[in-house]
Amino acid sequence: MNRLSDFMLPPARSTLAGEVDALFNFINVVSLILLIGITIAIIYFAIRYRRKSDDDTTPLITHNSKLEITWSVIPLILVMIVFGWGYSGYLTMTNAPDDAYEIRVIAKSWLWEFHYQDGQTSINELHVPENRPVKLIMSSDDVLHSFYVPDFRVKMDVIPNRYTSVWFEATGPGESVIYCAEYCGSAHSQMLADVIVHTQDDFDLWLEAGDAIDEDLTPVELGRQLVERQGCLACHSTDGSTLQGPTFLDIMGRERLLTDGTTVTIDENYLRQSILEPNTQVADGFPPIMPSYAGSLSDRQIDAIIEYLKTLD
Amino acid sequence: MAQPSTSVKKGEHVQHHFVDSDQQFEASKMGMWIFLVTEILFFGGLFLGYIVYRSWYPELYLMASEHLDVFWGAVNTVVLISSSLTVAMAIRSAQLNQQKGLIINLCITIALAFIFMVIKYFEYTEKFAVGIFPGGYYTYDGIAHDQANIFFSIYYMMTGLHGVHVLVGIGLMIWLVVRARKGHFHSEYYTPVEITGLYWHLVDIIWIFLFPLLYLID
Amino acid sequence: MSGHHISSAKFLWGVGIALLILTFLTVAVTWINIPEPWNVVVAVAIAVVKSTIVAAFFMHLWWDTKFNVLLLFMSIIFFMILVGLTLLDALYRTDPIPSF
Amino acid sequence: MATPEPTNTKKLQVRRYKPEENPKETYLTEETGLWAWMTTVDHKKIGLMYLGSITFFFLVAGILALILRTELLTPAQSFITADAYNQIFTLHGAIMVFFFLVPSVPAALGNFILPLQLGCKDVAFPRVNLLSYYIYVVGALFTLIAIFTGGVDTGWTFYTPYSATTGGNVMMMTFGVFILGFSSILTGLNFIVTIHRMRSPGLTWNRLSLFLWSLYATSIIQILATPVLAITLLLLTMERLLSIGIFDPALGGDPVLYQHFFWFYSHPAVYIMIVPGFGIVSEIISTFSRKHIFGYWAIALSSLAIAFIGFLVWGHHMFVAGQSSLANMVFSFLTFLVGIPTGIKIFNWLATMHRGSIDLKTPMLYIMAFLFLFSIGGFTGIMLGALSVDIHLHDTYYVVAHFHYVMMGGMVMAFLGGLHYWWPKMFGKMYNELWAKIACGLLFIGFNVTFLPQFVMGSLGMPRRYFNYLEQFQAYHQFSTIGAYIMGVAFVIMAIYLVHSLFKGKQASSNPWGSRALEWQAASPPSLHNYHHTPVIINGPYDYHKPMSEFQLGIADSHNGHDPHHQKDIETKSVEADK
Repeated sequence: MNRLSDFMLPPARSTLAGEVDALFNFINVVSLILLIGITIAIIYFAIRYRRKSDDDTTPLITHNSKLEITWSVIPLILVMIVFGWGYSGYLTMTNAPDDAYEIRVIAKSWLWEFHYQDGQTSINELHVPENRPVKLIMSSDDVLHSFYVPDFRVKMDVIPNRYTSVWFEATGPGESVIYCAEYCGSAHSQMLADVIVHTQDDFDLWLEAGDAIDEDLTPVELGRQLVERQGCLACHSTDGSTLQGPTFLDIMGRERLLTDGTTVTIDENYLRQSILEPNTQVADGFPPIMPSYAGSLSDRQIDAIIEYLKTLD
Repeated sequence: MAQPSTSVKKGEHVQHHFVDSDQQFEASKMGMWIFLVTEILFFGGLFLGYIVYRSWYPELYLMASEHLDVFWGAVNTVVLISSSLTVAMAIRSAQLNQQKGLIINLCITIALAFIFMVIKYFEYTEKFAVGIFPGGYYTYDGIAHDQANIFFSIYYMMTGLHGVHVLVGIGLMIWLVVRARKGHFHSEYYTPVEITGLYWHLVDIIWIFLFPLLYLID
Repeated sequence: MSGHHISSAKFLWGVGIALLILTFLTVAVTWINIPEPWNVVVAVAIAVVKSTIVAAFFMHLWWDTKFNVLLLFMSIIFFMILVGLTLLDALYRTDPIPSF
Repeated sequence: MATPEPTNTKKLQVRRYKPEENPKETYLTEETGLWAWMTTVDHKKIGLMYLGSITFFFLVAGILALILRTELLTPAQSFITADAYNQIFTLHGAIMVFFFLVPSVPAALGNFILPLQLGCKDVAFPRVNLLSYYIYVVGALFTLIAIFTGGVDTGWTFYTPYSATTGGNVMMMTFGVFILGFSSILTGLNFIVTIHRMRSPGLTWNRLSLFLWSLYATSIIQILATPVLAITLLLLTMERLLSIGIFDPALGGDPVLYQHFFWFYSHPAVYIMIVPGFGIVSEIISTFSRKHIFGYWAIALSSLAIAFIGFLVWGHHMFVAGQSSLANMVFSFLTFLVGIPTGIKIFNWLATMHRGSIDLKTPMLYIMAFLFLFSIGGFTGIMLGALSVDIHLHDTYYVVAHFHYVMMGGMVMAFLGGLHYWWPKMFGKMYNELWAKIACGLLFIGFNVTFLPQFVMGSLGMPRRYFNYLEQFQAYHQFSTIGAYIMGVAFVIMAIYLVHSLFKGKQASSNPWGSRALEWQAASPPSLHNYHHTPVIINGPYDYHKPMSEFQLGIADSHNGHDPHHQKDIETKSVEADK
């Protein structure tokens, strides 16, 4: 049973995983037994009752009520067990404990934004404490997304104009991947993020310091890290190839045709404007889909990104 | 059920794969009823939208329905019910071999259907004039509710789709009149009149529900 | 055959007039103020009566094969399934509200 | 149920008619020429035209699938862009579902076989039947136009608000599918009326073949569910055309409501696709076991039960979509109920094989593959119905594998079984048995190699509709791609031997499998009006304990448009037949 789990399921890293995995294994084992039975019956009948001659006669058996009731009732009992088990697990998954630590999640095409209670924010990196229930209150800025952490066995759609929630309690420090599981367009498969589980002390430390470690870095290095961490690379390449947005390669000083027909020369102001209000001056040939970073990047960080972009030529 | 009886009466209207006239008539009527089932569920989707949004925003429906004119809605109801009556009379005429009655009744029905559409036209233009358009194009600010555009989207979808059905009905009636003038219908064969009648009555029934649900919310 | 019932003109006129009276009634009940859920119930009830009359007499269901009646009921039942199960969601959503 | 007349028996003078062997005049030799085919109202020719069309779309969607699988060989981009990938999986899904699976058995095989099994000359409304084919063609044209004028990248589910805001030509596509719905409705309407009104004398409800029962159940779903799809797509079209906002949160609408609308059709549609497959399985198992079907009524009624319960479970596609917990519980509960009639069928089929005389011809091999693969599809369906597990598995490759096991492993296997079973009846030619078995075996292997790894991948957390993926999944994806190519090879082999059989195949006898079902009492291929006599039915289609002579009774009636003395009079007897 554990072998099957290890093979078919990702590591169990939340308190919810145990019950889900148990039911998963139960259904798998029962199904396997039944499937083997059916398969053996098919093969056995096909050999045992092979047609010997064209004049074979067969007995007239139209039905057998006892048999038919048996194979209706037994599966019924089995599926009712599965239903009850699944439902009780679901109840645990939907009712978050009252003392859960709350984090706001905003999904945008194609990145995840996390807001913490003391004003700290992070993009594409969810920091949570271990052994403490965490409740995410989620909403989307554009289309449907779905928050999915296989290691925690949680998933919930993220909907515009509405809040949905999900909760989990991580069982130990480490990193797990967050997927977007509801198809959301071109870079759907790039909409990945990490959930980083800290010990409570580390988590508090992170909350206070935030990206203070950035202070030590040169602007260019900081900019490079931000571009990677903030999800920019999902749409903007650094090697000249065209993704959903224009490439960053050799971007400074370039002449750019906009969708309104005007042309701009790309400078610091244009870049700054494009980060804070991306859809006011959109490059021709690209859809106006970039989410705004206003409020989630400090001035220092924006400057750092611009410094980094200057180095790409 | 097909029965190979020797007493098969073969009218020229009977298609070759049917055994007799009755089988053909019953089959056509059943076919039409099945089609009506699909129509009911087709409109059912819109009614679902109506019900869901009404359950979420009951106050919106109160406010918005005041902008629909009960008087003209009621007049249209009377018009449609009268047209249902004339269609039923038309079928009766066909059953009794009354060519003239059939044609006259069908023509009255067509006239009533036109009256219905004309009234609808004035209702629509009146709303367009103040900016009550569906959904995203909604510009009217006389209703203090965020979802007012949704109510009118539902209103336009329901009445619009119903209107399209009325237009189709008019087309079918004109076709019937043309065929009736050629003397195609008689007591042995009036299937097209019967099944068009069924269609028309359904259009009437849908309006019977639309009228109180959209206009009469007080 | 069952489908060839011929109604008398008098009968058809009677049905038509009954429908017009019910139309007047459904408008008239809005003049007296019936409290919130019941006004809808009354309006829909009158509409159901009216459409039943149309179906039974104008559409000849009264004299028609049972299967055609069954078809009509089937469409109504499945419409109710559509509405009923959707309302199980629409009426019982409890969305969380962020605390900050 | 249908006929109000009291059932009275009456004496009929019937004669035994052996079907004509190798007839000169068949429906294929009469009324030939392109124009005659295009304007034909003959159910057999319309069936073949459908067969041609769905084969074309299966080919197109299959090639798209191979492109997808090839791209997925590597975790990053290899030869198509993300946008192209998204369009291709959308088209693969939409074409397979709307243009292949839904019409495959009812419109193609059903159109051909249904009147033959009823003993009538045509469906009730032959012109409507032709109309439904052309509606299908028009719907297909709209879709093709959509593909070449911007394409569609919404996924076959067209979820709002993405479908309301994305670029491309979504409107044209949804309108095409909207039109297509009417084709499906008209086919269903035609079948119901035909089964009710056009049965041969003596063909009572308890002598209806199980294929007809399954088509009947399917038709009921078609007429009840498809209109809701039509209104859904109409609303979506209006959403793009007029921004009506009912489903668009930006305008105050609710995207989850769209999902209710959509799945109210699309879940029952799963049964539109699979239930006719059940009918084929019953026919083939009984014929090749040469044994009376076990539990006739259990199988017949379970089809109707599935059709009904299938309408109550759509919410299980929305467990994580943000619907209320109450709805989740109810839908999960109802979902499990649908498993019961499905299980009953499987056990009944096994019991039919028991003590039979089993002939492992190609159709039977397909059906055995069906039993195995469909069981896996069913069990994994139970897995996905369990609420807590579904939270983890929803929208992963596990779901992809599950519905491919049901649709491809179940439905397509049954369809291919049916195609091989009725091929001699349709064209009067036998295909090469050896190559057919090889293709069947390859298909079985290729299928499992493709989709078994996807179960593992999915439960490990690989989400579906991903253009790029994490490297840990690469091995599974590569397995999958290899399997897809094996299936491709199997289909190429199949195409070759089937086409070859048309020109060089052995002449088929009227009843090569020794079946008791009515369609095998017609010539192979049948004449333009199916039977030269009106068949009289006094036995069920699975009465293998009775001699063949009792199945060839009929009345030569002027009604058939043929000379009553056209056929040699073999035997006359008088039978009591229910009217």
